[in-house]
Amino acid sequence: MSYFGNISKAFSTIATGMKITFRHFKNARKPDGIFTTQYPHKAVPLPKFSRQQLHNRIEDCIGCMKCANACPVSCIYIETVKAPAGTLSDTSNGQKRRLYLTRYDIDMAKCMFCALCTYPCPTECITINSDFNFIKFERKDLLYKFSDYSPEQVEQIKQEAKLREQQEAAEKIAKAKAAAEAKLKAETEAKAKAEVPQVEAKTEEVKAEQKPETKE
Amino acid sequence: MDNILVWTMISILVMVGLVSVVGIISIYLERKVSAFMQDRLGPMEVGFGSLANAIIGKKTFKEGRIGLAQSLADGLKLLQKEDIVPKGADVFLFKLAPMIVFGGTFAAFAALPLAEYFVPADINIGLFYILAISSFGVTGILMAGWASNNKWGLLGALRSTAQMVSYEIPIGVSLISIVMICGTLSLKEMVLAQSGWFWNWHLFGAISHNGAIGIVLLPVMFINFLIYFTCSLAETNRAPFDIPEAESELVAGYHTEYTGMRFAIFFLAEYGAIFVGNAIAVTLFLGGWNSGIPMLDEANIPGIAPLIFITKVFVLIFVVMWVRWTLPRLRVDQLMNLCWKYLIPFTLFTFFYVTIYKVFLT
Amino acid sequence: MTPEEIFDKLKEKFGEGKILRLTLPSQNGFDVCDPFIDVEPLAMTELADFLKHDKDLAFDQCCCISGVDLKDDLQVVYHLFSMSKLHKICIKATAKRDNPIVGTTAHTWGVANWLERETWDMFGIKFKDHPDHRRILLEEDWEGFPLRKDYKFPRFWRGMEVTPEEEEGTYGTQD
Amino acid sequence: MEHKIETDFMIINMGPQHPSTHGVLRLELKTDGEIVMACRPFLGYLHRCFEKHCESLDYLKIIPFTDRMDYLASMNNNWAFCIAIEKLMGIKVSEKCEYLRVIVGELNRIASHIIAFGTFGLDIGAFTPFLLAFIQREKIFDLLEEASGARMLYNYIWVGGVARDVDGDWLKKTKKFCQEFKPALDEVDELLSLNKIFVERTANVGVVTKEMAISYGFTGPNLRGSGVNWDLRKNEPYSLYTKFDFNIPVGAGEQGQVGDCWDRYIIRIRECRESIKIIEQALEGISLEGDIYETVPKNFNKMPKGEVYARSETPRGEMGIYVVSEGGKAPVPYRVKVRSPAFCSLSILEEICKGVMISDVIAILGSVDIVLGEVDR
Repeated sequence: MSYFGNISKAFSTIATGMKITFRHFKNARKPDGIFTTQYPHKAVPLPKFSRQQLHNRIEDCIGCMKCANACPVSCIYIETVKAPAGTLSDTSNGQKRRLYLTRYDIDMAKCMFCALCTYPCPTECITINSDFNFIKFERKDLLYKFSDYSPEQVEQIKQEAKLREQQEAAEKIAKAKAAAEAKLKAETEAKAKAEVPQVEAKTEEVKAEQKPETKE
Repeated sequence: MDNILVWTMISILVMVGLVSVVGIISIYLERKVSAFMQDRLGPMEVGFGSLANAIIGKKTFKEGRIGLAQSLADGLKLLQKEDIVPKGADVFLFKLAPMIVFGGTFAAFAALPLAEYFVPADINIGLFYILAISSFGVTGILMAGWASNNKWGLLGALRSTAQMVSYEIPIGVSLISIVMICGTLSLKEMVLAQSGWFWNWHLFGAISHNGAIGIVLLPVMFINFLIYFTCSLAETNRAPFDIPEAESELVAGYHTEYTGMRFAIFFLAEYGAIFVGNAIAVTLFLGGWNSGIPMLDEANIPGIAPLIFITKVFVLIFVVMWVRWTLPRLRVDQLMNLCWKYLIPFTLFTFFYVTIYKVFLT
Repeated sequence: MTPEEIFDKLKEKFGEGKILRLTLPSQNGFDVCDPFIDVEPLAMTELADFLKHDKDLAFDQCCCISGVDLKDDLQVVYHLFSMSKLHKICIKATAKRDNPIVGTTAHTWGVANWLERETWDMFGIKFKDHPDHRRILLEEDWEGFPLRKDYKFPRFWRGMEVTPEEEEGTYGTQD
Repeated sequence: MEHKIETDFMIINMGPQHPSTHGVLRLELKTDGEIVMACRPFLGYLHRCFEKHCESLDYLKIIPFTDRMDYLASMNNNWAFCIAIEKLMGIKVSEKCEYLRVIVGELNRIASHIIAFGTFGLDIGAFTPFLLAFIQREKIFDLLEEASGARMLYNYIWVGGVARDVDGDWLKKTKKFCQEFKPALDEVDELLSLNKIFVERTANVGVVTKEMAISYGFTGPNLRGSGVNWDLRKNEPYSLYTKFDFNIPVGAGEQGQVGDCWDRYIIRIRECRESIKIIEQALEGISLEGDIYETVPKNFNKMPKGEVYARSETPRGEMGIYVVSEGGKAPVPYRVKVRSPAFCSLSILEEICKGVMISDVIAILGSVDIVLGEVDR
């Protein structure tokens, strides 16, 4: 009798299902009967290590470019200018800072929240925190600028650095003039070096890499 | 005479409001019921206060609201939406279709007996009128699907037509049994026949007509009621028979291309149709405005009769929603299968049973 | 069956002209690799048929078909597995870069149909007698084959900018 | 001249924007009324050329990109890729890391199966089981977020280790979840699996025979649904799967023929139970001592020359990663090819969607459980 069997099966399974949904309907009045929360009023706390937003403590950053190199989507932009020794304070874990960070931008619109940049940081200054409320109405606002220099200051720093370089070069030239002719070759090299500040940044980076790693 | 005229006028006005109010309340209920069944909260933020504030441009968000004005706010939002007519659409039919669907539902409301003196159009063929006018809506649905020049819409409309035409048959046959017992097509008289204790309701047989022997009709009346209820689900395109607008198959079926207020009208009409379908079930099987306890009815508390009627209807509407949020959807051929192989034979069986009862036992 | 046995069996059936050589790990300059057999590309159709239907071989599952750009040649790599005999082999068919044609295996394994279409889409390797030789992931009118090493990304396609220009002066442009 | 009166077929584009194509897939249906005469899938709407990306990224940087292939089972994707690279480099991962990988991998498998059977129910029209199951998925995501920091795209399993250590508290929470999950799954099972309407809709629909399944590259739950007892965790064990005691559910045609939609559906529900078993055993076995970064390579400058095809069992089936390394000083792979299980499973659609109804196409598509992120890559 599959005809009546079908009917009875339909009735019994429908009844089972309706019993379950009614149980949920009834339990909705109970305190743990409802799973969702009314969000702006009640929020579920995020775990401590939730990856939401990148942050850089600029006062600890040494501008080593490791984070920028680790980023799969290249969303960290760094520009540095060499600083004279002693002008910048040390980082909180005792590393020397030798570079003015004229630019440290993170494009959160590009960021893929993988947190790969936070692992190689030698001073643990770039972190990913659980602040998820960074909604912006315009895309350009998602470019977070961490550098604490204003554009005028950046300009000033760059000019000062240029002056300093010229000065150093001039000093060197003066020294070189006083020195023997054999040093003439080295002198031209220094000049070439002084003309391209980026190259110096690279050498600085190499130095930073040679230091013993504090993490991992 | 004057008294009746005044009551009729009032009841017509009430009915006009009732259609939209019923729609709005049902939509809110649907959202809350579905939310609770799925362990969710449902609409919470928009209370009447915050809606009023939003209209005058103030933002207020407070905890502890239960979102009573949500469907009203949705309606206001839909009113402001752009009215889009697709490029290849038959503009006249496209615009006419929601009106016809809504008109069909609204016209059916006219004959609903909310109370003894609360029948907007007390016609002696009330049941026949409602059955006829509520199937008028299918024309509108077919129009909507065809005119919107959308293949999903057309498929939905054709499915809808096939479904409605088929399910008219078991509905008609199952209701004929009641008509045979009562000997009338007037809804008001049918309700009056069920007054008194709740066992007088037709769901429990024909006790009010033939005394205790009417109890032999109890099983067939139960079957009739179940069949009618199932068919009314199908007539109003509700799950598990919502194949004309099955959103996982046909996107949205016949109202795929409708936006803004036209869509809202389809929506209201759908909930209006559910109300009508269940109101007939209440009228015919569950005693209409009778509370089932004679003392309560005789107390003559003003306004209690319509309240009882509407409460009963909303209990049935809750069941409709309960079914929807529990069951999956049938396939087209299975839907037809169910109608022609299961429902129609059973209604025919009950019809013959009632005939034999009518001939030999009364 | 071990790769050597498979190789011998194939060689016996098809001859040296079609079955070229067997490479095992730490051979031919490979430090790590699955044992693979180089074959003549156009022999692939009959070879696949034999590999699947031979009782001892019974390679019923075609795991993966990948294209590889070897700079001078284009290569199609078939990873085959036998669910009944529990052995596997890798077959490589190397075709000339200027006119890469490989015999299809779509009639043997159902899945090869799409995998070969993907290889055509990405590498421009033609499959002889393929039943449905169209692009699969890219549009029909896409120019070039993206996974070839010499592929240049187009700036525009159908008037849309598909490779947006990088912001000027940013770090990202250095790569 | 004789004229034959012919009714015309209707060509319907199902997708790319359609509620039931699980992403942006377009099916060109040639229909005769409700009957589908032919079905042609069009892919590529989500194509991001993952394989091309890989050719310019370090091995470690590729892992976040693997997350985005099968975004419902990112852990298993990470894992699959790491297995390939570890095989290439000859790294043996510490036992603690393997345990962690098994736990998060199986948790993610459950989360993915919940989507699979939940949305399958949704396609058939049952909304409530989907959301009731989703509650459990949220709980899994809370656990995985605590372990890895992200809810869906974890970047957790690294080459040679895992990204972050867990504490005893997390293990306790996971254990508690395992206990709570079982009755919740039973409830969904009871609500949906045997429902008459659901059975009518799915049994005897989209039947894939054993031979067809193997030929069309079905793997994972789809293959097992067709009655083939094959699971890479059991038949070609990787990681620690030899240590655990678990069963492999195989479709038996309980409601209809072997290999129909219902079989493929029920396999996933049963697999969730087996996964819970594995997690519970792993929680017993894990010890919290040991360094998770021990075997993580510092750099990829000395890769061996070679190629490797490694396969592992993701929730959708066998994910094969074919990596060719040039060797020497190149820190980027020469070629990475992903054998995506959903891509291969989808190729059968053309074959089995002949002469079924439109509603059945939805059911078949839902039961095959595709993720377009993985199909298109």
